[in-house]
Amino acid sequence: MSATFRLPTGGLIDRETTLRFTFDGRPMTGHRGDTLASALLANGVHGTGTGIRYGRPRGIVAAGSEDPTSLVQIEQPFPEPMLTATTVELYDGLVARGLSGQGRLASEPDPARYDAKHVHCDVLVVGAGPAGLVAALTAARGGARVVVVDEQTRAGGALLGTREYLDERPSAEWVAGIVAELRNTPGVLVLERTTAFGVYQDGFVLALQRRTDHLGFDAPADTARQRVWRIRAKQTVLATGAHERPVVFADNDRPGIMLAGSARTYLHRYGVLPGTRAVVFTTNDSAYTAAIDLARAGMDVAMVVDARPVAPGVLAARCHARDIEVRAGHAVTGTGGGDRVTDVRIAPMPGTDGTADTVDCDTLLVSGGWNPVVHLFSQARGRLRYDSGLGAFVPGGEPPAVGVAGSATGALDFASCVRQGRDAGRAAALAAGAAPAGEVVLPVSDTRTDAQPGLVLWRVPGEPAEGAPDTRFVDLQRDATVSDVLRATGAGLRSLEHVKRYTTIGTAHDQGKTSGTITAGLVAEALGTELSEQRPTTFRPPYTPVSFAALAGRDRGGLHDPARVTALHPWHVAHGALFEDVGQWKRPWYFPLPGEDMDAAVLRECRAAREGVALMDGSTLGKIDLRGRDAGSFLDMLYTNKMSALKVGGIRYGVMCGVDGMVIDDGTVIRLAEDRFLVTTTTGNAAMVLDWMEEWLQTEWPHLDVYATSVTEHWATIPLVGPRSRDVLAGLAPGLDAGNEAFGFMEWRDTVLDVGAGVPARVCRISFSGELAYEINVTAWHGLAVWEALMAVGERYGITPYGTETMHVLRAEKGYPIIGQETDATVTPQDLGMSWAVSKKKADFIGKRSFARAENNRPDRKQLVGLLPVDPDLRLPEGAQVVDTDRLPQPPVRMLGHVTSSYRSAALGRTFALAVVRSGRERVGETLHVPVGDDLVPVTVTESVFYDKEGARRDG
Amino acid sequence: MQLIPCPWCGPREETEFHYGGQAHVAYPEDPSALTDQEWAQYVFFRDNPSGPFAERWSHSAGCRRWFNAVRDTRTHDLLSVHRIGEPVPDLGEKDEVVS
Amino acid sequence: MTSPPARPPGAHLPDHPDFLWDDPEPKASYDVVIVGGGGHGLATAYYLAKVHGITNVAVLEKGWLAGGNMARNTTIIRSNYLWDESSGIYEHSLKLWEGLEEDLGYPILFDQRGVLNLAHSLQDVRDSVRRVNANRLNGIDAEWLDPQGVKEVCPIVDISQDVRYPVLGATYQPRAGIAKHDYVAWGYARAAHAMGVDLIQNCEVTGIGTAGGRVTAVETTRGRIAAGRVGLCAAGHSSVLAAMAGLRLPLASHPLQALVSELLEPVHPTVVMSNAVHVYVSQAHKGELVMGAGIDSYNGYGQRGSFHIIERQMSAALELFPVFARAHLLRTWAGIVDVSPDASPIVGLTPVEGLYLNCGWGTGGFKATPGVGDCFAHTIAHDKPHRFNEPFTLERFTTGALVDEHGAAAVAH
Amino acid sequence: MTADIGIRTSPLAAWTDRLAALEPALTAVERPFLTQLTVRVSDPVAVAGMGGALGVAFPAHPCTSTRGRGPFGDVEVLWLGPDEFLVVAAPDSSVPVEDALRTALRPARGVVVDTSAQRTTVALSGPHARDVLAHGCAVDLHPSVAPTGTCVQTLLARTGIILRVADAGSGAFTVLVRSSFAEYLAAWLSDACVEYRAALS
Repeated sequence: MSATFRLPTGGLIDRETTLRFTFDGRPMTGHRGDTLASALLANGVHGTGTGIRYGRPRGIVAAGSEDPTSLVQIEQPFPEPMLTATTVELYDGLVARGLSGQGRLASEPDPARYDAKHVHCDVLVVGAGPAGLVAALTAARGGARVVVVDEQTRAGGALLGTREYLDERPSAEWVAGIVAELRNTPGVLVLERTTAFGVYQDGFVLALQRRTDHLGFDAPADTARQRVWRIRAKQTVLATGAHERPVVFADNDRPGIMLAGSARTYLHRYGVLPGTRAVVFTTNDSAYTAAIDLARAGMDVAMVVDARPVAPGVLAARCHARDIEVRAGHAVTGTGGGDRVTDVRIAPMPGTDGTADTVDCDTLLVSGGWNPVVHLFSQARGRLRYDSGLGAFVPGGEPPAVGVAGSATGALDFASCVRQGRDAGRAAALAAGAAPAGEVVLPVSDTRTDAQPGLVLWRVPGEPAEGAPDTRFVDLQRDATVSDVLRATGAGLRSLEHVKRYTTIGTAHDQGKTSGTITAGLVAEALGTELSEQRPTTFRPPYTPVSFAALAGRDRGGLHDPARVTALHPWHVAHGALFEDVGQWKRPWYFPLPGEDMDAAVLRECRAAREGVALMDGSTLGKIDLRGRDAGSFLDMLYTNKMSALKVGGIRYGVMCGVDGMVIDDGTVIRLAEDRFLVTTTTGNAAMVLDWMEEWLQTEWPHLDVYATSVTEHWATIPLVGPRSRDVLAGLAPGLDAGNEAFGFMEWRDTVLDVGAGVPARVCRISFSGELAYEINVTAWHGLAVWEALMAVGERYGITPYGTETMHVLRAEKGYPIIGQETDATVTPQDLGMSWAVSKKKADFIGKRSFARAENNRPDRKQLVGLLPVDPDLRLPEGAQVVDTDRLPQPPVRMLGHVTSSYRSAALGRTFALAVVRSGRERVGETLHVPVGDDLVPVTVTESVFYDKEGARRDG
Repeated sequence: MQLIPCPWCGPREETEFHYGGQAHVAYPEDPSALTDQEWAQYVFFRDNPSGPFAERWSHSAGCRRWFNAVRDTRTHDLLSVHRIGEPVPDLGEKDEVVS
Repeated sequence: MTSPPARPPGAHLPDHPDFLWDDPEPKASYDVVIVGGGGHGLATAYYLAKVHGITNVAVLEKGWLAGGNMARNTTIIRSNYLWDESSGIYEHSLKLWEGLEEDLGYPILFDQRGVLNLAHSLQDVRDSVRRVNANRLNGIDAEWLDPQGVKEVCPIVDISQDVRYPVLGATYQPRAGIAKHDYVAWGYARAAHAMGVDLIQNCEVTGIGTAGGRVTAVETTRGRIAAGRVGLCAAGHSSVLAAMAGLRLPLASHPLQALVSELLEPVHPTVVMSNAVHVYVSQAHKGELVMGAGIDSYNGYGQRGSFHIIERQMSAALELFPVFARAHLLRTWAGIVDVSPDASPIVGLTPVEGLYLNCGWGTGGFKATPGVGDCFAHTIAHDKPHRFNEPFTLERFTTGALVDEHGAAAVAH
Repeated sequence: MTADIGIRTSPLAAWTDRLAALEPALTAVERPFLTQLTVRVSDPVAVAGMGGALGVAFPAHPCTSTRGRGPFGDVEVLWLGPDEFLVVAAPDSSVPVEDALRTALRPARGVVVDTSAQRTTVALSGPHARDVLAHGCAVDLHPSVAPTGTCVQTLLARTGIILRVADAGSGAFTVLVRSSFAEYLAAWLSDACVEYRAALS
C-alpha cells in the first residue's frame, strides 16, 4: 500500500530507502528516519490499540517518549513488550502489533548483548536542542570535557519539528555546524539515541544508549544492543525541553486527536500529514503555527478554536490568510467517530457569546500549553515551583552543580532559550574549573512568538449527560477520567498521592508525562485550593522505561559473579571433580570414579583417608599473616583462648566470637616467630576476619604494633591425610623427619620438597579428620607441581583425592563443628562443647562479657551432641528437627533442636548425625525422636565424638 | 551512586566502601565491670539520627583504611571526612550548615 | 488495530468505595494516640476500636495516610519463619489475612499464590530444610521442593545446573501470597474511621510529653494533643520518635529499594525470593513485575537508594528468570526500614508508662500488618503484651534472648 | 633454595592464547611470577631508607607509584595505603629484596611480607585499553586526571584490582588482581573486547 499521507518532499527521512514493516498483520512501508509512528501516520494509520479499561480505540497522540497511548508490542526480530510507536525507529522487517494493556515477554532467551561504560566530564548537557547545543559549545570552547546526550536520533531538539530559519539559514544547518564543531573538539562526546534516565548524587547520571535497535535484523550480534552510560559530571546542564500539555474534554481519546506540536513535528521531520482535514483546539499561541504550517503543506485546516476570549492578532491574521477560521472564546466539547475522529463539537466558553457548532474533520490537534520537562531536575533534588501563568511546575531553585536552560525552565521563546543555554554552559564550565568560555554568537530565529499569554485550562467546562459514561480522559493509558478524579476527592482524599493511587493516574508506561499536571490542577480545582499548595507527585527514575537486560549489562552467565578458583583447579576439572559453591569459591565436592554416585565416591574417599592416604585442596582457607610486637596480645583479644602462650613452632586451634559472644569463625593459629603468626580462617569468612582485624586495629587499638596481611592466595594448601601420609611425605621431603618425636602434633616445620626441583614448603601437623595428617603449604605457583608429585609418590599407597563432602564426614566422625553448619549466629563456644577453648584466665576477650548474660546461662541452651538413629541404615535429613515425644501432638510441637550434619560413615559402618539439642549434654543416652516425612524416627543422643575418642590415630 | 571522599584516595564510588555504623563508640575499658544493661548498650544500641551522623566507613576496595565521616542521613550527603585520630566534629554546628 | 481483550487486564479489580475517611481537626485529647498512619498504625487503631472498644483514638500521620513504607513495599505475605516466636506472630497474621477481606468489608486482593524461597548452596539447602521442618511442626504449611518441583510451581525459573548459582531447590509455602498494599491500608482506615477513630494527616509529632514517668501528650505541628496512651508505629522513624521520649533503640534505619515493570501478560504465577542472589519477584494483579532487593548498607532517611543495588538486582533476576530480559523498568523508589540486631521486631511496653513501641520490622512489616495490629492493640489496651508479641521485648537485647532471623549464617568451609 | 621455573604455574597460564587473541584491539599479557612484597611502614626515616635500599624512592602521595632501577634491577613501588606499599621486582628476587627491605626498616615499626603469589599482573595496552577499562572501572583514567604512575586500588566490574597507569599517553596499564579472581578478570577482559575486535575485523 502506498504511503498516502507522505508529502512528496520535506522531512529528515531518507526517501531512497524503503523499509517494509508489518503492523497488526498489515504490510506497509516507510523510510529510514521514520519512527514506527510516523510510518503508520504516513500510511494513514492512527489507531494503535485499545484502552485498558473500556477497550476504546486509541492512537498516536504525540511524537516522542511522552506519548501516552501508542503502545506496541515488537514481535520481530525479537519480542519486546510495550514500547511507544513514537520511540521505535523503523527498520526493515519490523513486525509489531498494537497493545491493549499488557506486553508479552519472549519465551526464548534474548540473544543480544548489553553493556555499560563509565565516562567522566566537566559538563554534561542533557538535551541537544538549541539551548543544550549552545550550552555544550560554550563549555567546550572553554576547554571543558563535555558530554552531550540526546534522546533523539539526531541533534536539534524542538528544531527538528519546525521549519525555522536561524541566522537566515535552515535551522538544520545551524545544528549541523554546532554538532560538527563539538565532534571535532577533543574531550567532547556527543551521544545520540541516548536518554538520560536517572540523576543521582554527586553528578552521577545514567543514560541509556540504543545502539543497534534501528538496525533491526542487521544488528551485529557482537555489538551491545544497548549501553548504560554511567556519567560522572562535575556540572550538569539540563536542557530537556518541554512537553505539550493536552486539554481534557469529552471523547478526547479518539485516534486522530493529537498534540498540535507533535503534528507539526510529523510534518517537518517526517514529511507526513496527520490527516486530511484538521481542527485545532488551543489555549495558547503555539498551536497556530502548527495550523499554519499544516495548511501551507496542503492540509485542510478547518478551524482554530481558541479558548481565550481574544485570538492573537498576527497569528489569527495569518490563519485568515490561509482560509483558516479562528474562533476565539470557544472550546471543543466533544468529538464523534469510532476508530477515528470524524467531527468535533465546539461551544463557547462560559461567559462568552457564540454558538455551538459541529465541524467535520479527521484530525483534531490540541494544545493546552507546555510543561517543562523537569523530571531529571526534580530527581537532582531541584525544587519545583508552580507557575500559574504557564500552568506548569517549573524549576524553582537549582540544586548544586545543576543548571537548567531552554524550555525546561518554562521559557517559551527561542531567544531566551539560547541565551539561557549560553549562560548555563558558561557557568557550568567555570564551576568545573575550565577556562572562561569563548563567546558563542547566539543565533536569531525568524520565527517570533506572540506574547499573548496562554490560558490555563485543565478541562473544558461541562459535565457528561445524566447517566452517560464519562469520556473525559485524564490518563489515556489508565483510562482514568475527570469523574474518577472527582470520585477520589469525593471519597475524602486530599493528597495528590492518594488520588493517584485511587485512580491509578500516572502509574502507567508514560508515568503521567502528559497527565500529571492536569491531575494536580483538577484536584486543586475540586478541593478549591491553589495548585501552588499542591506538591506534585515525586518524579522517580527512570525518566523513560529501561530494559532489565540493559541494567544487568554484562554481569550475566559466567560473569554474573566471579568464580574464585585455586591454583589446583585445573587438576580438579581434569579429574572429574564435581564442585560445591562456597561463597564465591569453587571447591571440589567429590571426585566420582566412572559409575560412582556421590555416596559411593564419598565412602571410598573416606576409607582412603582412614585406612591409606588421601589429599584435598585446602587452598581456599583464609590465611592472614599477622606480625608485630603486639600480635600475641591482639590475638588474645580476638580468640577465646590464649594465643600469646603458644610457643614458636606450635599451632593452636582457636574460636572467634562476636561481641555478642556468638561464634563467628574458627581456625588454626601458627606461631612463626615471637612477633609473627599465621592465622587461618574458614573459606567463607576470610575477608570478614581480615576486615574484623583491621577494624579493631585501626579504629580501637591503633597503638598496637600489629599488621595483618592477607596471604590466602599466596599459598596452596594441601592436607595430606591418613595412616600412610607420613610415607608419602617422606618420599617428597627427604630432609624432614616427620616422626612423632621430631615433629609432634600441632607443630609446624619448614622444609624443601623435591618435586624435580626443590620447592620450599611449610608443613603443619594438624588434622581435621583425626588421622595422622600433614598440611603442606607451598606458594600457589608450585601448588600444581606439588599436588601431582604427591599423587605420583602416593600412587603405591592408593592415594585418593577427596572433596568437601568427605572432609565433612571425616570431621563429623570426630565431632568437629563447621562454623555456619553447626552454628547459626546463636551458638556459643560453650554450646559447642568447647569450654576447653575458652580461657578462664584472660581478663577479657571479644565476646567474653556476653557469656555472663542471663540467656547464656540457661540450663536448656542448645548444645552440640551426636545422634545415632536406632536404625543404623537410616540417614537423617540435615535440617530435621528433634522432638522428645514418640507421638506427634497437634502443632505447635515443642522442638528441642535440629540435625546439623548427617552422614553415612564407612568407619562406623552406620549412619550418624550431629545436632544441636536443648540441654543436649544432659540427654546423652536418652532416646529422642526426629520427624522424617510422616515417620517419627527414634535416635539415641550421644557425645559428639564418634570415632577414635582417645585420639590415638592422629599420630599414625 | 554517590561519591565518598576517602581522606586518603579522594572521592570514589560508594561501592568501594564498607559501612561501619556510628563512630566514636569505644570498646569499654573493662567490660566485666559493666551491668548487663550497659553492656547491651555497647553491643546493640547505636544512635540513629535523622540528620548529621558521625559514622565510620572503610575504603575496603581501595586503601583499606577506616575513617570517620559526618553524613546527613536525610540527604545522604557527606558533610566531612576525618582520618582516624582526627578530632570529633561538633555535629551541632553541622546541622545549621545543611539546614 | 487489535480488538479489545475479552477481559482487560485489571478488569477484575474492584472499584474503591465512594467514601473512605474524613479529614478532621485534631481534638485536644484522646485516650490513645497512635503515631504513624501506616498499615500498622491503622490496623492497631482498627483493632483497638473493634476488639477492645476503645474508639477515642487518633492516628497521627505526618504526611499522607499510608504514604511511608506501606506505599512502597512489595506486598509479600508469608509466615514461614524459622523460630517459634516469629512463627507465632507471622502465622497469627497470616490467619488474619485469610479473613481480612470479609472482616474489613473491603477488597484487598489477597492472593494466596504461594512463595518460593530458593536455595543455591548446600548450606542454603540445609537451612531451608531446617526451616520447612520447623514450620511444619509449628503448624505452618511448608514444603521442600527439588529443582523440578520449583519448575512445576514457577515454570519460568531457570533450573539448569550449569549456571553460576544453580537452583538446588526451594521452600514453598502455598498459603503465602500478596495483597494490594493501598487497599489494605484504606480498608483499615475506612473501617477505623467508621468506628470513630480520627485519622489526622499532615500532623507531624515533634515531641512526646511525659510526667512522672508516664506519657501525657504529644506535641505536633498542629498543636499539643493530650493522650492517655501513645503507641509508636512509625516504621522508618522509630528511633527519632523514641528519642523524643528519651528512649534509645537498637535500630538502624536503612533505605530499601523496589521497582516495577510495565504491565505484562501473566508469566509468573507465584512469588520467588532468593536471598543468595538478592532478589524477590512477583507479578501483581494488573501484570506488572514487582521486585525488591537487599537494603542499602548505610543509615538513611532520604527515601532514595543507590542505583547499583538495582543493577545487581537485575543481574540476579535475569539469572533466575532469563525471560525478563526485555521487560522494562518503569519506576524505582525507596522506603526506610528500621533494622534490628536480630532481624526481629520490637513490640511491647517501654520504660515510660503508657508509651508502647512497635518497630524494628526491617523488611517484614507489611506481612505482619493484621497480626501486629491485633497484638499491639491488645498490648495498649491491657498494658500487657499479647502472647504473640511477648518475646519481642526491648529487654531481650540485655538478656540475650534474641530471636535471630537472619537466616543462614555466613558460609564457611 | 630457588625454585625451578619449570615447575611453576601462573594463574593465567591457561589463558595465554586466549588473551593473545584479543590483539590488536587489546594487548593483554600476563607478567607472571613477579616478586611482590607488601610493606607496612609509616616512619619517614624507614621509608626513605627502604627507598634507598631499592634505589627507588617510595611514592610520597596517595594513589601514585614510583619506578626505577637499583641494586635489584627494575623496581616499582606502589602506594596502597598511608602506611602500605607494594614493592614489585623481577621474578625470583623476593628473598634478597625482602632482606634488604627488612634491614632498612629496622628499628622502626613495620613489616615486609612476601605476597608474590597473592596476585598476578596483567599488562594492558593497545588502542582500546582505556575503553575496555572504562566498561568496568569507575575511576577517571583521562590522562589529565590519571597521569603516568597513577596507581589506584579499585574495582573492575566485580573484582578488586590494583591499577597502575604505565603510560598515560599511549594508554598502557598494569592490572594486579588476586590470583583466585584472575580467570574472572581474563574472561571479563575477553568479553569486553568482543565489540572492539569485531570493529577491527
